Amino acid sequence: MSEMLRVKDLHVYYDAIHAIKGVSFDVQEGEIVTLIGANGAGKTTILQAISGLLKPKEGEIDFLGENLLALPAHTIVRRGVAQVPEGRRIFSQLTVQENLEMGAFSRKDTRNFSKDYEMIFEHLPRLKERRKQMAGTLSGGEQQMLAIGRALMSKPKMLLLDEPSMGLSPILVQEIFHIIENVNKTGMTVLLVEQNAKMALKIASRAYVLETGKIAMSGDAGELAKDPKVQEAYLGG
Amino acid sequence: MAKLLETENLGIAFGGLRALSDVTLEIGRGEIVGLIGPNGAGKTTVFNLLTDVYMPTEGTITLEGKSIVGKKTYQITRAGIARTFQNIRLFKDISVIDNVKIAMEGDMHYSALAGILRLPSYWREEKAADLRARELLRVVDLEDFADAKAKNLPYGQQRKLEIARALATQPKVLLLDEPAAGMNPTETQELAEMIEKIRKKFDVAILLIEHDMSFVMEICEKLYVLDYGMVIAQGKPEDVRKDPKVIAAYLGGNEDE
Amino acid sequence: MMKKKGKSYLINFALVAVLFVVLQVLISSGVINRYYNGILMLVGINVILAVSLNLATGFLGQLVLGHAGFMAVGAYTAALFTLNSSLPEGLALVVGMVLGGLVAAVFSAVIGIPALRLRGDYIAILTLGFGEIIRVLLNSLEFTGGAKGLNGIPAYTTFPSVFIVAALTVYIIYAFINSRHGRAVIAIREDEIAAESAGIHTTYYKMLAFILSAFFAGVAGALYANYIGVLAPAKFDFNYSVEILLMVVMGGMGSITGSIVAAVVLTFLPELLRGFSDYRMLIYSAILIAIMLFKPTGLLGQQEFSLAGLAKRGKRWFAKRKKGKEGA
Amino acid sequence: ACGGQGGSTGDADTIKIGGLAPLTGEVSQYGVAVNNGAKMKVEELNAAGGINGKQIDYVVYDEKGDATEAVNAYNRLLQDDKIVALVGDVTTQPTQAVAQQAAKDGIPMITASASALAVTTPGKNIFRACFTDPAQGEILASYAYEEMGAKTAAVIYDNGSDYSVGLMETFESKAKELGLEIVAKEAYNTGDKDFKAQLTNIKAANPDIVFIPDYYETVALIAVQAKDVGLTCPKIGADGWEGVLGKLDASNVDALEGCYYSSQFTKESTDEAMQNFYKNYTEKYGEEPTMFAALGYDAMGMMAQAIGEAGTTDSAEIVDAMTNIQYQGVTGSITFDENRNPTKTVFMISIEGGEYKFAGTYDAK
Amino acid sequence: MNVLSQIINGLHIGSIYALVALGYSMVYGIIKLINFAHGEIIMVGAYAVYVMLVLVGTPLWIAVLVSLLFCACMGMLIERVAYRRLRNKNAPRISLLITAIGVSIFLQNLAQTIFSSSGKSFPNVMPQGSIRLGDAEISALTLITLATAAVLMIGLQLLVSKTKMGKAMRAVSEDAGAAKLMGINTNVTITWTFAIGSALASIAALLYSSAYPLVTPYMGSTLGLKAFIAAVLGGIGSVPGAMLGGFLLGIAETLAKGYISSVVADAIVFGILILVLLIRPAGLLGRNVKEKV
Ligand SMILES: Nc1ncnc2c1ncn2[C@@H]1O[C@H](COP(=O)(O)OP(=O)(O)OP(=O)(O)O)[C@@H](O)[C@H]1O
Ligand SMILES: Nc1ncnc2c1ncn2[C@@H]1O[C@H](COP(=O)(O)OP(=O)(O)OP(=O)(O)O)[C@@H](O)[C@H]1O
Ligand SMILES: [Mg+2]
Ligand SMILES: [Mg+2]
Repeated sequence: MSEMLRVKDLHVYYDAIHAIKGVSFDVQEGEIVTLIGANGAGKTTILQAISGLLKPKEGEIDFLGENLLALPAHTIVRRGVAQVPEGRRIFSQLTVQENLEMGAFSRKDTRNFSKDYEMIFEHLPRLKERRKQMAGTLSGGEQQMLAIGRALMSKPKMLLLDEPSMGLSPILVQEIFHIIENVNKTGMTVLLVEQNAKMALKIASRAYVLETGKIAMSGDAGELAKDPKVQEAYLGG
Repeated sequence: MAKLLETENLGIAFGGLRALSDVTLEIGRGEIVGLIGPNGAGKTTVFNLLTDVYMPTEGTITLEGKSIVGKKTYQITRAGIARTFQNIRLFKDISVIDNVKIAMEGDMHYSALAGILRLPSYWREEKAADLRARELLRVVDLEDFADAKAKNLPYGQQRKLEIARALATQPKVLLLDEPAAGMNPTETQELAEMIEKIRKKFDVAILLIEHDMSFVMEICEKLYVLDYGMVIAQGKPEDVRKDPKVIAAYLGGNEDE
Repeated sequence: MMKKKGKSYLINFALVAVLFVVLQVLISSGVINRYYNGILMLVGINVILAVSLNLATGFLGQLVLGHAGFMAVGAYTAALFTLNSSLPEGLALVVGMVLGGLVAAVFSAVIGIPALRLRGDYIAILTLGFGEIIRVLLNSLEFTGGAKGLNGIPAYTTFPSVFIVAALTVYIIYAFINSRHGRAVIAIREDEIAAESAGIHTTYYKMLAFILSAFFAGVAGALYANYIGVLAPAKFDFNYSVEILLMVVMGGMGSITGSIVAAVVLTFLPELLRGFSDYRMLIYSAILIAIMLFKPTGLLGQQEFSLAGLAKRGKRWFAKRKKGKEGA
Repeated sequence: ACGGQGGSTGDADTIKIGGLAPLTGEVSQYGVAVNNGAKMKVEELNAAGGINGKQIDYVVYDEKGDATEAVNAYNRLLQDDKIVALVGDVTTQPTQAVAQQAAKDGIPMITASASALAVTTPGKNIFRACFTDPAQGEILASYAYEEMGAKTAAVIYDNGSDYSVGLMETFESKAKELGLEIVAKEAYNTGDKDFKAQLTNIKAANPDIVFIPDYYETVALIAVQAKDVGLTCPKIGADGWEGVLGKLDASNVDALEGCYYSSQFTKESTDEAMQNFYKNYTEKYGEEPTMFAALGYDAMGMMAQAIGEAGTTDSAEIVDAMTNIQYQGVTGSITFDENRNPTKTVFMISIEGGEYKFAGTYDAK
Repeated sequence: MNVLSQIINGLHIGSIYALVALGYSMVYGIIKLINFAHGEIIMVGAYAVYVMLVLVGTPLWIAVLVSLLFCACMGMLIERVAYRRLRNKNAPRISLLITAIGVSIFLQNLAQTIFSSSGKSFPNVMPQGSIRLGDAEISALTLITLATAAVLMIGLQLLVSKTKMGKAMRAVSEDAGAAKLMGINTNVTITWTFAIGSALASIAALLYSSAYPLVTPYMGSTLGLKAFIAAVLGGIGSVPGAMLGGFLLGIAETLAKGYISSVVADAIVFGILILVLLIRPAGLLGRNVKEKV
């Protein structure tokens, strides 16, 4: 099992606000790593930094030995890092179908698209029903599914998910986590940011706990799930 | 409990798509009612109909016996229905406290002229508004952020601010669209307590949409379950959650609470 | 905290009064000659235009590209009135301004009712179109002198009248913005749907702000007509509307003091560049671009320049220096 | 000393004459032409020893064709540069605004080209070098009728220009008087580029001639579009046409073949001052002089001569000298009538084979 | 007959409006900027052709090619210098509007300092002659103008709807951040949009100057404004919309001049625009998406 992503001593600022204060962690190939933390801890900020949407002030981000900080966002995607962003960010004026096509933008092998659509519709039948609908008029949950489907369309080596279960019905939450586990089984590495710490810790192999821009705890997901501090703070007692 | 807000055979279609059909709800004074259902079932649409964002294609909505169908959104708000949004809609670039004050429009009365001339009525009402706004921020414990710009609050805080803003309109019914979304269980716990507190303090009825079952089960006295735009179950939470239709459509099998 | 506000009103009033007296003395003593006096009057007129447009564009958040049209309406109204009235100077000017403002307000209502139902840039287009229509009509109407326009308009506008009106305008709009009405207007700018559901009658407040803005454009027009003495429709074309918008954005959308600063700068700039004769517009535009590139949100952003604020900054600065000394 | 390095107070041995013109902006082609003419005159005079031994210091400011700027610039000329006389402005609006100020100040002022009648009315100190409209309109109407044998005529004019409207009106009234029938009358707005609609209507009326009372650039555009819609009858115009061939590419000059216009000067004229002007101007500025250039040249000439005759820089005296001036300029021999408008003789010019031809002097019958 | 001839006149100027409108539409579509400098690109294009044909004396096709490339580069340059910096700082849209205006003033005055303000006469390079149509005539120039506009419009429509580039444009116009996450190079996409729009403008410049053969520093401003109105009329952001808007505007204008009054023609045109917007707030072909709450 080789290293896929390494983040070292990361510092991110929003103008004056020091949002990320020296975070370091790593993700090994093929594992699911989850990043949990309270509102405003800095989870989204870290994912955005990895995807190149934010430029950190200090630190290193290496993906398969390559320094991502040197690359613009669109190249990072081509290297195989896809993200399901917080708040979905789907293209609301395009149809569901077109959104999925967008996900495959960086791919050359147009032949295999139809096959992948089927795979996605299998997991997310709702999308099939709404194929031709303006994405903007989808329900919150439908939009979330679309965002995930779109990210999968780029066939990434590594998938970053920012609170994928947000706003989903319990049945779908389970479904989404199944999907995550499945794609992971197909060999895709996953970095999962979640508020639903319980589920996240269940499917993840390792976890990092983020508090106000710093890593507070880290280790085997199962262990952390038992840790009283974690239970107290993130699992609702 | 006396009925406060009622809908009867409410329905709407978007083009070909039937989003809702004969939805009949009842919310009594001071009740906390949950509206749950699969994604895309039509829950937010119900809110949008209640607040005139969309016009119902059929059915009636009455608040304290008076129909509010066809009233403008702001009139409905003043009549006593306030809401929060599933994707947060704050006044991003202005201070937290002004976000709340803006919603006090309904019970401030000094004229534009009085405002410009800074007549006593201006000072009096502004002072009152300021006090009340800070009071409300305290309730949702945001008083320390009073002068921060709304957009710089973290997600969770922004949701609370939306609640405070809704309360500022002095509603009889408060509609909350997924208030706990994006919060972790501990934060959700606090939110539950906050909502209880709000209900008591302002004695408002609350109709809330939420996917976090533990949260819903804990605070709701009554549940409506929507699926494909229709009410498939209603009643006490403990009954509803045992309803096979609900389990099949919404909760799923190995739901581990 | 309210009381403190009350005091700051007095301080600002006093300062404005002092400024007025000083300028007045300099003028009457000839230190400020007719050339600069003339420019000062234009500054005043532009301040009124910029601040009033800021209300519609900066605070209400509706891009208005027809402000010159409303100004034209006010200008012609006042011109026709003063040309035909037998009232004494001062009174005639005042009545002219009020009439000009009111007629402009009526026009703005006519276009506002339909226009403000639209969203975003379409309002810009509509106001643009309306401004052009006004111009073309002035061009073709008999009593406005057609393309020849009007001339021999009595020169009633004086520095004191401009200064006082400008000061009043600024105060009124400032006071308006810092009242419940102003908050409602800003809320609409931030998020119209949320504003509605916060109980704000958005249509009403849009109209209110829009009409108020046009009213002062009309007043400015009246002052202008009685300053320059001639009017022709060509003056009030789209480019002039843009010039006013320029002041608003350059000063900072939603910053009244910003508009004032920008009005001063942009009125003096072309005059300062006279030395460059043919190149001046080239340089002017280059400066314009540079300012926007390096200060995208305008000179003052959304901030207001306040003496209190200045004092605070001053204190901080001194504090820093103290530390520096102690350090040394 | 052109280009406004103002401030330098007129010292004893130079005479400061101010200039106002749109050197930038939509109407700058007129302003630049006038200014070129005036500048050239100043240089010639200074080379010849100036006015009574004093050099002329010509300070000109750009006003973008905007009344507001014109007044600012005027105030500056008066207050900072301390000019003794003003040659300007160029277009009607700014000129009127300035004239109203100048009338109060009593400073001698002459506009080269502002043709609206009202321009000179504010004060006895305000003069103009160009024709006011009536004269030429009548001349052209009768020329069309008598000389070109036209029975029907059409007019296309700029509704926004006093020059154009004035000519149109006088042409029309004279035509009535002569029995020359006006079969079509089409207007357009200042700055319009597309005249096809109007010309199509005119074509439908099928007139013997078309009267186009406007300036050379617009005339060039109208001529080409007339050709495009197949309106081939001869066209006539006034002094504004001067320089029109320069605005037509060789491939387009046929559009004006067989057309006539009245002018105040022509390079065909034997007058040697005229010849020199034409030659020097073309050398100096690389394009043939237009009416505006000639008028700028003469306006400056007249002002200089008046100052010379007054023998002082006192405003009142210069104004007197100007009022009774006898000036021999490139735009003819000029005297002022009681409204301080010039009276001159008119040449007719014809366009044949892409060349101007002198068609003799002409007076309305 | 008159009516038909007038309509033909209208189509002629209309198709020029349409070509220019496309440029506005594309740029607005992608960065929501009313690119007031676009009109000046036409002016630049006209001068470019003039210089090549008259001063240098190249054959037409070279002149056109040069002007095409020059305008495209000019467009990209403007985007790079005047807009990108602001976009990346995600400055308020209106400040881009102002720089656009600044750029347009700058170009006008630059042209004036280089070529002087007196108009340059544009050579007659289009084939002569005309064909009869009933009892009206269509000149060759009109036909060429119409055809060119139509072809370019169709081409552009295909580009936007079918090609990857086109899809990228639509994605960027919606949410540049998300577009990056799809692997789209937003800067390149936007630069291309400007290049294409400006290239179209240079074609428009050639056709315009052939019909109105006088090149001046300010020729772009009114033409630009009219074309922009056309874009809005048809539904800004929509390619066929720009075309439709252009034709309608041209015809309305010509008929107003021909049969009502050329003095108030503009007022009539703007009146129509206002009416259309009130009935169809997003323009004739624009789609008016109500945001989901
Ligand atoms: N655009 C911004 N401007 C200023 N501050 C910001 C901005 N975005 C985020 N922040 C601040 O940075 C910190 C981290 O924000 P971030 O969104 O990464 O937290 P998070 O862990 O994703 O929270 P959540 O669970 O609510 O998504 C917060 O304090 C937030 O207020
Ligand atoms: N404006 C609209 N146009 C077309 N379809 C719409 C529109 N608004 C909502 N819909 C459809 O109506 C259905 C109900 O939407 P709604 O947002 O009410 O779902 P919801 O119950 O809130 O789901 P979630 O829990 O995921 O938010 C969805 O299928 C959605 O696609
Ligand atoms: Mg987040
Ligand atoms: Mg919902």
